[in-house]
Amino acid sequence: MDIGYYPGCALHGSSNDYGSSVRACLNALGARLCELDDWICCGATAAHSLNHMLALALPSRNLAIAERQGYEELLAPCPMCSMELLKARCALTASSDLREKVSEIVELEVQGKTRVLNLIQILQKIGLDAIKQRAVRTLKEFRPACYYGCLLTRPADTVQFDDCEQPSSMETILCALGAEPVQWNYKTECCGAGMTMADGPTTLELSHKILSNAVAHGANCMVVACPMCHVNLDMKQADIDREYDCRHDLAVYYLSDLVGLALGLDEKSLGIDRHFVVKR
Amino acid sequence: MSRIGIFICWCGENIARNVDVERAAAEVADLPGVVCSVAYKYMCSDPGQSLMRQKIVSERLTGVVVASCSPHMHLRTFRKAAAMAGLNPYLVEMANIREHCSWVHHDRQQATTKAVELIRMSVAKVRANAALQPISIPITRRALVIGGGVAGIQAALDIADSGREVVLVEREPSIGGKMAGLSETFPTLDCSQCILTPRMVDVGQHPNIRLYTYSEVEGVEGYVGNFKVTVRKKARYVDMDACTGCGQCWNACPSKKNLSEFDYQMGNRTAIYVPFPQAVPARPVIDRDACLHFLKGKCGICAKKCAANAVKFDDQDEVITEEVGAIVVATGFKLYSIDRDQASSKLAGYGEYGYGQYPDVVDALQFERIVSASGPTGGEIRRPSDGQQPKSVVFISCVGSRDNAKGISYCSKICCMYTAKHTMLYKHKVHDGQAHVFYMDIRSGGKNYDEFVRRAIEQDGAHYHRGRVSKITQENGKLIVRGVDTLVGEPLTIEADLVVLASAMQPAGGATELAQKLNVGYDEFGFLSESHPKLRPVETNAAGVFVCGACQGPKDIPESVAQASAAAGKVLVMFSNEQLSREPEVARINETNCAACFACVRACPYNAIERAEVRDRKGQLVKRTARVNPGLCMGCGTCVAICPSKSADLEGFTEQQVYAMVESLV
Amino acid sequence: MSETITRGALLQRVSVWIGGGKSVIGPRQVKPANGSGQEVPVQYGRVASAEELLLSGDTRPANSLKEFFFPRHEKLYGYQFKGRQIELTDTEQPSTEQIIVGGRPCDAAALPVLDHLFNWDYRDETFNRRRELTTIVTIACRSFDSHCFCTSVGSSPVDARGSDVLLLAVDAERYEVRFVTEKGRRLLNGATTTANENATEPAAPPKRFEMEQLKEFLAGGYERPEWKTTTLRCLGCGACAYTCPTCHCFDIVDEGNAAGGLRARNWDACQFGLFTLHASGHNPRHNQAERQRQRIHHKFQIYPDKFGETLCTGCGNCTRNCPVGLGVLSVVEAIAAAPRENQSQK
Amino acid sequence: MQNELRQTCRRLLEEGTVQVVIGYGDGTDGQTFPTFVTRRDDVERLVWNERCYTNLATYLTRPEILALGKAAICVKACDERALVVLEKESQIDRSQLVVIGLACSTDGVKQPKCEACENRTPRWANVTIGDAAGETAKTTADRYAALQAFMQKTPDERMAYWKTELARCVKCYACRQVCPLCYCRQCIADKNRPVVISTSATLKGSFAWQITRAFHLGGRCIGCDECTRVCPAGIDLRLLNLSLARAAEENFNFRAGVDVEAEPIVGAYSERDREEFIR
Amino acid sequence: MSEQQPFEPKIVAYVCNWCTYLGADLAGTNRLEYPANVRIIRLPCTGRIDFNLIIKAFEMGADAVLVSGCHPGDCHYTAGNFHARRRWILFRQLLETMGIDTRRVHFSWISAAEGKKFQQFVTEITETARALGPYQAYREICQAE
Repeated sequence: MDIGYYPGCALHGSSNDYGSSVRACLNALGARLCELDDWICCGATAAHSLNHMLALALPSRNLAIAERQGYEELLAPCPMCSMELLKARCALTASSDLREKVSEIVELEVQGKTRVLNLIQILQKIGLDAIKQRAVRTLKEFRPACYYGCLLTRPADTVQFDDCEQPSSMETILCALGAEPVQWNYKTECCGAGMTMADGPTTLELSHKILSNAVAHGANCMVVACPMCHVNLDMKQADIDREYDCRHDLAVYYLSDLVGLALGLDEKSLGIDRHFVVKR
Repeated sequence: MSRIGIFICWCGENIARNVDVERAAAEVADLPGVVCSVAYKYMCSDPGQSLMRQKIVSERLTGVVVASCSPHMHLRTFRKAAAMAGLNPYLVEMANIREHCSWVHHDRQQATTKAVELIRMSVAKVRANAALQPISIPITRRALVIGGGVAGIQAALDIADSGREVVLVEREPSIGGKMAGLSETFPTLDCSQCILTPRMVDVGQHPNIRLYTYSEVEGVEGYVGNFKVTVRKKARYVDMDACTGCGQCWNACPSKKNLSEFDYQMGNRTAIYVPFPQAVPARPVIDRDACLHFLKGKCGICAKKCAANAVKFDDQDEVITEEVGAIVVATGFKLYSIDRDQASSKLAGYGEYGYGQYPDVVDALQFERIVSASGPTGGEIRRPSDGQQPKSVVFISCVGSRDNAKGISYCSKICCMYTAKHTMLYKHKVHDGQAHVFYMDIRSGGKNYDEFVRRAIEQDGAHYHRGRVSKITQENGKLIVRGVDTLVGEPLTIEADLVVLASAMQPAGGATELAQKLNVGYDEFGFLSESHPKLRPVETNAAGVFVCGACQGPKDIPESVAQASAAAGKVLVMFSNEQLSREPEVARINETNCAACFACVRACPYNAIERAEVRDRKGQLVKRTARVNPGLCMGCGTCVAICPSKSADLEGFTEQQVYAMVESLV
Repeated sequence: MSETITRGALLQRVSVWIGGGKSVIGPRQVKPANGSGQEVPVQYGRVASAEELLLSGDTRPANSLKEFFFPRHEKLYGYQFKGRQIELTDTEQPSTEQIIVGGRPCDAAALPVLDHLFNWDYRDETFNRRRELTTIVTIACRSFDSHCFCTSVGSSPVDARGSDVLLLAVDAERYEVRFVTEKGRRLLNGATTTANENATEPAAPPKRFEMEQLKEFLAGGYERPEWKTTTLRCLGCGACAYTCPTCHCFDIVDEGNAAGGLRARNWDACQFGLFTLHASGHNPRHNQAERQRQRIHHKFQIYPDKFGETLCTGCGNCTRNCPVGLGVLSVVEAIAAAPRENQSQK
Repeated sequence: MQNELRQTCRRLLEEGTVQVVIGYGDGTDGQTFPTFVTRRDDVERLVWNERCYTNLATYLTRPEILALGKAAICVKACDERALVVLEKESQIDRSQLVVIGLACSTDGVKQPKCEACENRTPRWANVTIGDAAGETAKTTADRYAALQAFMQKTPDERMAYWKTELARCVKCYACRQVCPLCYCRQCIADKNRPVVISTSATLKGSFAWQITRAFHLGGRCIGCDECTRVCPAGIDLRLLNLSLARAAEENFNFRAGVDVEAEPIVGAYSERDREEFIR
Repeated sequence: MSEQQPFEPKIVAYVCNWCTYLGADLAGTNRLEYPANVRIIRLPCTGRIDFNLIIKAFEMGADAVLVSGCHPGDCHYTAGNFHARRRWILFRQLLETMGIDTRRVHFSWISAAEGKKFQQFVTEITETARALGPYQAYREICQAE
């Protein structure tokens, strides 16, 4: 199975561990990731606060490239990227005038035909049975708190993924591999995201609450599918511990990490060795 | 040959100032078919009318044109006058030379010319007028009331008290509706059951009321004055006539752990049960899905205990036909549930409130039962999960209501009031407890209503926070309610023991299906549509069908009762005559020419056109045709415009009349 | 030895007539093709210039010549309301001279047949006036199609009846001229030359039925099933009657408004279901078979009985214009060939 | 295919499933004409070729044909749409009718309408004979190409065009009689109290008639173009039909007879119908 | 009308009984003056107004036609104006194709409260018709024999 792959800046940069993890995990499941040629920034948080058309044009160009390269589906593991791409896709499919205008701006014909999927959707597509079949070990020792963050399920109309307030798709996958996810309360709360640069203390507070709730409900690790969440919960965990004088000691995995482990991949190839908090 | 009389009114100076009425009278005197043309100072005055009556007789007029003011003003007047002189009133037409001429055209020359043309047009029309007879429809002077809540009870009693028979259909085993389950009512805090149950008893004992409980309206045929209604009486497995309501059966029933519908699943009942002690009729019903006799084929203890031999396990549904002349719909409401699964995809549930997975998040009606002396907790305020007395209760307003994201844009109107009531009842019972209310606006218009809310805040110390709740989570047996107080401008987290949702009011289940059977319109939310929001608030566009109570829109008890009495009044007005007299200006179909495409049937806003068959004397089908039911037709003429062969025509505005008018514009 | 005229000389005469205010009528293409793929019909009509005329002798216009004598809508008189009085105004009699150039002999042959009808119990001034004002130059048909059957009704491609002049194409540029009437001779006076060339007689369509057999059938076969079986597909339109050179049924209508109006004579057609509908609602002809039977009877029995002429010239327009390929010929062929043994059955 | 058609019809008549087959028969010059086969031995009269123009659906509402008994009717994919409309308008009972679908060859029946043909194989027939590889790659633009070209003219030019064209109308009503959807028992054009449409074949009468004919087919015309084909005066009535078909498609997303589920737009409305032209 | 007099357009208005007719009544009650060219024909509802009436008006020499009724949702008969609106959408397209001057066919919603709107709109269409001149094209059609 060939899948169009849009890594976005994070998976090539600060979160290259996520990039490694996604590639390794999906490869092991027989999916080949074909990175888009000449992809550009999705616009992320910056573009839509500056210029509406820019925020539309940036992801649209990526969609145009995907269409030209003939991908019916495009994986964008970063929820910010997939949300921006989906927003653009919705706008493009709704208006032919807009399609024409945007095509002119990005200098590529764009229809908005390519479907955009997040990591969980790719795994669902591969299918639980297929994953289970290839699994070589159980994840029994993991009691993860699955954390979806603010973007994976929102805006609900645009992303149309899982239940906006009470998602459960990661749990379903992990349960199938033997893990025992915990029920907890902060699945879709905000971790602070990009505010980490502008307002450190608020981000620390938000992330602290998330970690605390996970621990309080018996989690022994956390699973995410977003590079930004990982930054705030893993990289910043030491700062949180310091600020709140506590010790969460909660390893934060990407979903692909745990699936990869079940498939028998080693921590290094999944990039787990590049995480900050090491599993006890 | 027509003999038309033209009567031109001066209207004092109103017309005569700008229209040369004498010249106009002279100019139209020679029109074909005109035998007299006179001008008079005030046509609508007694002498004016008697002039017209004299001329009708002396000139043997076959048609009259009064050129004066708007027909909306005096057409009725002049038609009545003509009728007094023995001329069919529908042979009178008016030319509006005041509002449409003298008052708006100040050039005397132009105004006079136009007046002459307007008169000529009316003369052309009246020559094609036909003598019409009012349509009379015999009526069955019995009413059907659908729904036995407070509105239905009120409507039924009002009609029955006036001496007319009423058929009251209620789908639950007892009448009483939502009000029977309420604790106390705002703004007086009088006990709901205390004021309702006597009226329920009145219904049960009224000689003019035929009560069908545990029954549903299955089909409605016919039209105003002549409805044929089929009612399905669901099998009750108890002989209503034999049963004395002694209670031996339900006291002995071994199947005891069945969730009580009346207590909104917060208490239990037996398999053979009465929903609540004051039920009317006070006769039990067997829940087939819970009864051991039906589930396992053994038991039958109730039958053994019954001294009256009233338990009938072989009872069957019964279908009854009732003939009635008017129908009052009072099917009431239900509360919006925050569940994930909703009736329509437009209505999304509230994941942030936990989709009902926390037992201590209850809705307002459940809270009513918790507070009620007859409720599952015996009136003590205890929360469902562990029976503890909640020390901190959060009330959330506008759950669903006014929330476009959840698909409901309207205000449910009563929540502000009952939420205030809830905080008071809570405080009166849990003195050391604290009530919190999250609200968007407080809407407390009504007699003594705002004072009531102020009391809740000022005397009973409820904390009102203007803002929405974003999330409810559960931690260590507490409900963590996170919201915002926009007046303070800060996020707010409250650790609550119980959360009460003031969920939106929705039409009761099945209301739209019933509306379809009755041909009554309904809005996008399923509330039934009244005929006119101001002037015909209890009528519907289906003649003879009236609405009252919350099936028409959110409303509180006094409003429901008032509307119910209004609907009953309308029914009684209808019943005050043996025949229903209707304007004859209705559509008719030329059945010989009708091609039976039935476009008119689709288009008719009143479902007044039916598919019919023409048969010969031997009963052989000759042809199919559309046919107008004059009892339902309101005379809009939409069918005429839509009929390609013009087999449909409209009395009073026939093709012949309208074309004659246009063709007079030479 | 015969008179001949060149095409050029004829067209030149036509130009002179047009220039002189005369109405020249002949076959012409009704409009340029608009690319829609729809066939562009040839119709008789008044031409604005001589070049429009199609004079090859191969054209079969979709209409007939009757409308230039008996128009589809003809005002009989006007009326105005004057107070309580009604004032009538006569219509002006036609005065424009008409010259028909390039008519088919079968179309022209219909006119003497119609003369009987318009001069029977009532002499129709307008029709006769137009007949007098009109000179007819026909061209013998050089070709025929499968719908032509003039020979079956006693006519032929060179039938000069009803024509004032009959032209026969010698080649693409010259016609042999046969003068039929003095009026015709006057019309082309000086334009013809005498030459030693005669046109070859054009081929005539084969005879499709025997008139005797047909008459026999009509006399005894009123109830025969063939009426129904051969006409089932009739849709009941007026295309046959309106393009027929001899059909002449009309309806009298009043059209007006509150000021006045006119009384007019409009074409009508016997195949319309309402043609015989009585005011009572009764319709003596219930279905298309009965209407078709009436049509054939009228043409081949009633009219001949009354006026001694067949009301059909075999032009074939009825079939050519019929939406479903029905026409006098297909009905008549079928019944004339019907087995005789059934004849006695009623 | 022709053989298969004849076999099918023979079987239907033999089994008594139907009493009459409405199909095409051979005429002179390779023309075909509507034919009605009531005896199984007459099925040899049935033909199927590229000259089978007529939309036979028009016979389904005629008393002469109804009197023959239960019918089987041959339809092309284009004609078939008429059955959908007739059923919606309660004119036929589909259960009392056997529909024999005839798939067109790639050339269709060589009529202008075949240029924009989208579907050569009938979709709702009880029996389909032949297979013409389903849909063709035609777009909305192809459908309305002729109209589009015509609408390039100015309004005055359009008016002038219709004046010349309708001057030739003799009111033979072939357009009406051939139309499968003109089934009124008495046409409004034949009424005289009041005179809605002047019965005279004058410009006034012909304008009123053709406007009425076109409008009464608005949202109903299925584009079989029979009216245009049979007009002895060669008037391109198709343009009028197309303009209303396009209006129905653009405004109500409706095409008559292409969707058996879709409710007719005549006699219906939406609260969201456009109204920018209303003041 | 003698040739020296200025051209006075003839305007036929088909209006519904419950809104626009009353709107015109209100214009009268408020003495709102407007040109005297319009001739109002009262029908129960716009749903009753057939397209043939518009053509008939032109045949009678109208230079402009107005069709007016209740605003959407206000119909006395709940839906007559919705049916009418749908017909007008189609009919306008046909007029366009026929080349009939759509500047002479006006549709409006005028409520019983909109006397002012009635006055303004009638004035406007009268002036438009005056500027366009007599509808010669349709008169020619009606006079052709």
